[in-house]
Amino acid sequence: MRESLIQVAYLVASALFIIAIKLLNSPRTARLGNGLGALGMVLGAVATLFHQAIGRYEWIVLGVAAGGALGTWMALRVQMTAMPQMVALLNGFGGGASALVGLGEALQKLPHGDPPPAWLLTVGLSILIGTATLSGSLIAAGKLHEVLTGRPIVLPGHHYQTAFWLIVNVGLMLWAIIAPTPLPLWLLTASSLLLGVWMVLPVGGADMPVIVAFLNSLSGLAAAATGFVLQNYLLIIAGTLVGASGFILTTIMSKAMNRSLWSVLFEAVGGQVSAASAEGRTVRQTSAEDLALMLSYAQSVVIVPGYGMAVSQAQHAVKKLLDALQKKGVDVRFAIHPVAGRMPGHMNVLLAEADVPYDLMWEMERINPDFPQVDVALVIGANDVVNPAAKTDRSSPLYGMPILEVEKARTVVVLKRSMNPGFAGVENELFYKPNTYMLFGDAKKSLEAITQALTES
Amino acid sequence: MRESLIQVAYLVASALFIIAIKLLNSPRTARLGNGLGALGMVLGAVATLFHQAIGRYEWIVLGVAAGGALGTWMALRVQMTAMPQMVALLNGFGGGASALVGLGEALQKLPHGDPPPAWLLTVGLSILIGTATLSGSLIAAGKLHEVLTGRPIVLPGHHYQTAFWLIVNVGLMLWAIIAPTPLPLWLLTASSLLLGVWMVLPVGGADMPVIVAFLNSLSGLAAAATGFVLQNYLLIIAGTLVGASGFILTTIMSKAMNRSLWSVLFEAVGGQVSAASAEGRTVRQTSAEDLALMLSYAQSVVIVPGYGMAVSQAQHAVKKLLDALQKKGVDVRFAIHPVAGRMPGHMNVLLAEADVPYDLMWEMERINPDFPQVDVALVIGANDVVNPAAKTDRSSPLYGMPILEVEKARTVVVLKRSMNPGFAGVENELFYKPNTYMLFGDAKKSLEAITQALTES
Amino acid sequence: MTEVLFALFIFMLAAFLGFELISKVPPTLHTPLMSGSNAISGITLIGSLIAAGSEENPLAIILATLAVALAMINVVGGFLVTDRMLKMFRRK
Amino acid sequence: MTEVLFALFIFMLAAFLGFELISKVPPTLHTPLMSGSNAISGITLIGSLIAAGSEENPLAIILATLAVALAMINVVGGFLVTDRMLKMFRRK
Ligand SMILES: NC(=O)c1ccc[n+]([C@@H]2O[C@H](COP(=O)([O-])OP(=O)(O)OC[C@H]3O[C@@H](n4cnc5c(N)ncnc54)[C@H](OP(=O)(O)O)[C@@H]3O)[C@@H](O)[C@H]2O)c1
Ligand SMILES: NC(=O)c1ccc[n+]([C@@H]2O[C@H](COP(=O)([O-])OP(=O)(O)OC[C@H]3O[C@@H](n4cnc5c(N)ncnc54)[C@H](OP(=O)(O)O)[C@@H]3O)[C@@H](O)[C@H]2O)c1
Repeated sequence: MRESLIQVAYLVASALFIIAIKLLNSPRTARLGNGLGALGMVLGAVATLFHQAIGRYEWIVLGVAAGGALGTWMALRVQMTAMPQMVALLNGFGGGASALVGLGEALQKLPHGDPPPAWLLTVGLSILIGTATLSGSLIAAGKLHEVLTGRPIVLPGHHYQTAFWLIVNVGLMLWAIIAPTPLPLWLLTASSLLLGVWMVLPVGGADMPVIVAFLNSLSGLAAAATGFVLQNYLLIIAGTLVGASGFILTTIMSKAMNRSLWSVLFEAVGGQVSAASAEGRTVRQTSAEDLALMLSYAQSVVIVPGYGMAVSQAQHAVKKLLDALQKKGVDVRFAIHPVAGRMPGHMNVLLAEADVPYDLMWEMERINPDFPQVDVALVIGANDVVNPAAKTDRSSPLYGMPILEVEKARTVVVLKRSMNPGFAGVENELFYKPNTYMLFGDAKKSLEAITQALTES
Repeated sequence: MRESLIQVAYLVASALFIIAIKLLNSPRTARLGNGLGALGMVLGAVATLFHQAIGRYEWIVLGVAAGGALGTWMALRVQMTAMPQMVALLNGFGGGASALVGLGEALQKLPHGDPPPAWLLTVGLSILIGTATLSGSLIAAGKLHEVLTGRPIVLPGHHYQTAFWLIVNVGLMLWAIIAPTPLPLWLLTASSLLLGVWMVLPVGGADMPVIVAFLNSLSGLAAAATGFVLQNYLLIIAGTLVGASGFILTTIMSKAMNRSLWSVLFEAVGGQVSAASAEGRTVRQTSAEDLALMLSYAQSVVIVPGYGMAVSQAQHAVKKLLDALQKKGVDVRFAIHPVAGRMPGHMNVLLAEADVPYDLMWEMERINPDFPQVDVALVIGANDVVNPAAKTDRSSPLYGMPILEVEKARTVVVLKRSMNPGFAGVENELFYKPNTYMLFGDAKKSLEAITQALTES
Repeated sequence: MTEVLFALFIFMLAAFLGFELISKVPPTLHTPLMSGSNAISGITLIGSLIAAGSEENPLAIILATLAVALAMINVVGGFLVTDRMLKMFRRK
Repeated sequence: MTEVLFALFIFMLAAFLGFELISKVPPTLHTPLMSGSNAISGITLIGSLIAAGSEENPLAIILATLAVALAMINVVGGFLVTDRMLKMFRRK
């Protein structure tokens, strides 16, 4: 009876997770969705506490208190700009927990009789995926937080080493299935840790978001694998949903960056900060005051934010400029490229943080046809996502990536600090076009100057 | 091992069914989808033949041969216009089979020990839903095929009787759960038959399609319930998918007709052929020759087919008219109302049969804004779906139903046999509008006359 | 009891999936959807096959054979008629 | 073996359902989707709870408690941070 009630709770929790993800498809219902997801989690956890196998609670309380406190602290103090590394870290912890549960269950069951091979396979997968997710995520978070260098770290014969560790892992799994003892499982844990590290090290900073989404998918799959180990359908359902979600995000991002997951993993790109070749060509510069004047006479302004807005934390300054312009009757919209910034939806979150209404944020396909009617396209710390080479230059690594066609606007103004390239490391012809003006300096400072000039005028 | 392989086959079959339904979302892939569904069915059935419980094959061969032959014969000779009753019949047979399997399994298991109540509940549901689907579908098919009258058949105290049979059924299920013997199950079978009949008898002809979709949903749920009885996940998955499908279609249709499922089931409407009140008001008539002239000078013609096109089997004549008009350079489109005809998508199937390309068939929301630019709206045997009372007359039973706004076209021509109303039984003001012309007569004959006049001119 | 519960997980997932899938089917295809999904509901065939091949008692055999026949009509008729319809859909 | 097979049915359904659901999420919400779905993957918490409450051997207890802590960080951190983000989304 008790077991049945727990299963009913798990059934309801599964439904809550599904509804949660369903509600995430609109900004209006997303918060409710997240809340229902949390409710499902609480329901699942509380029901589990009544499981008859549970004999004592002291260690549970310890783990819950420690993890809960740490999680709360992290969630409340993380900066919105540090979201990518936060998500990476959380993915890693989830994966690690799944691996530990899989390993622990196996260590406990092995002494009592011969488990079936199919079950041992799921144990192996749970350990392999979970542990590799943990170590890979730590590396990814380190790179994103710039504790590690953002450049690809490629050791001699790197891909052979990665392949080697993969083969070792498969071998260890086979060993564990044929001769079920703890030893191969421990070894598998260790070598999976290495595999995760090896996998992520050679990935450059610009590709990191794809990796984070990929690790997101893996953390889900690790939970699903653990669900197979425990024969727990709630784990399988929740884990698989997350696995699908991460996989789709990975695909979307790879497409938007015009790369394949394979090339992200194995063909190191990005981070090679090849100092810009000024080559004696000149760009037109403008000043905050001139720009303010230009903006105040514009009818239609489109703001294109990029990674630089995140770096200089300029989102609130952007919002102030928006208010000032709207007060002057200027029509202002935001053009959001799917891979602007460092993770999907990065710009949306930052702008939302600064209270920019989401119906002002236009997706690329929707706004691109409008650029010829736009008076000023204001590019704030974006670079690769507005690089026309993606459309014209077959030799560019960006070639084929869909971009925001700002060059079609009557005037383009770019706010950045220097002529340095963006994360793909390529020159941007946009800056040299006759209708383009550059305003050098930190984006936040420039924006504040513009807004001040606007309100004073 | 054998059992495992069968389960693997079931797993693949489930996936095939899912993919089949996924592919049904576009006309380009739908046929492949249907084929994959059939493949899934063959896979599931063949795998089942290896089940170790099966001791002899003679009865299987007999049933398969008889059913297969009859099914093939029905499928090959049914007219496209008779599709609604065909689907109704098939639903009924599916439901009946599910009920028989559930009943048989229970009769076999009851002598051996006490089955758990939850299982007995699923047996009861399988019998109840399956049998009611069978008898209800037979009545629906009879009404649609005009073997029975299309008018609502309402016995004295009808709804009380329906409620009575429902209560009897619930009581019998409880009895079967408390005292698991064959008797209550047999009684349940009999009284569920009655329930199905009672449920469908009072539904009028116009509401029949909603009932067919509802029975479609029930036949799926019956299969799912039988899946619970047999602990067969393939049955549960396939049955539930069909249950969801039927339910959504029911909802869409009820909405398009501006009714609720409740009112369809319990508030008899339709079929009351209230002879039209000519009231001395006159309509403008036109002739096939005049109409041919009008059409040949038109730039944009929209054809609005309705139930009358199905009745007179005029789809091929429509296609000939289409060809003739296109040859003269007239732009011709079709406007398809979601509940035109007698089942959802009815018009699309008929027109497709006559080789009208599906990209000429426009949905209501898409074509309504275009009517003011249309020269001639040619209404062929449609009535309720173009009745402006739905928008203006609060007292009309159609009020609130979205309609095709043909009255906005420059000229409207209506092809029907008389001033009789459509299935909702209400007058249509459209016929009296100054820009409306009537061409009385059987749709097929009228169309042939028009086409002839067109090609001769 | 827990068997029924496990089956409920399947039911719940299939129900959500069904809603997502079907709500994407355009009205043009609603009739084929109805007859095609109806054919799929004939899956109850596999239950009837086992019964017809394993029952002992004559009445049970007759019921089971009838079930096989009914399910086969549903399956064969459903898929064939759907194919007949879909064959007719073509682009310009 | 058949247990794993039954679980595969669940896996397959959840995978199809996941694809259908996620492909409807607009790009605006991709970051919250990532952190929110990530929180859901912390469901492995319930496995770790049982382990932490039932293991005997000290090493196993330490591993299990660590698993509880890691999973809790994932769950609490994930849902809270997602809520923080979504709270900020508003219409004009
Ligand atoms: N969002 C995703 O999901 C995702 C995923 C994978 C890859 N990526 C990659 O990331 C890139 C995103 O493109 P993006 O256009 O947003 O960024 P970007 O191409 O990386 O360019 C960012 C620009 O911001 C400027 N910048 C940096 N700090 C600044 C500051 N404090 N003030 C003003 N400007 C500053 C930099 O120039 P200065 O140094 O001269 O200031 C730089 O050129 C693409 O290559 C994309 O493929 C994104
Ligand atoms: N499609 C669905 O799924 C569905 C579902 C539920 C209910 N319904 C109901 O069915 C109705 C459908 O509307 P509808 O406009 O298609 O049809 P309708 O309103 O039923 O009208 C059909 C018209 O066709 C004419 N007609 C009949 N036989 C004819 C022939 N041989 N030649 C020429 N004309 C002929 C009839 O007039 P004469 O007798 O004067 O010829 C009649 O007025 C709606 O009330 C709808 O709510 C449909």
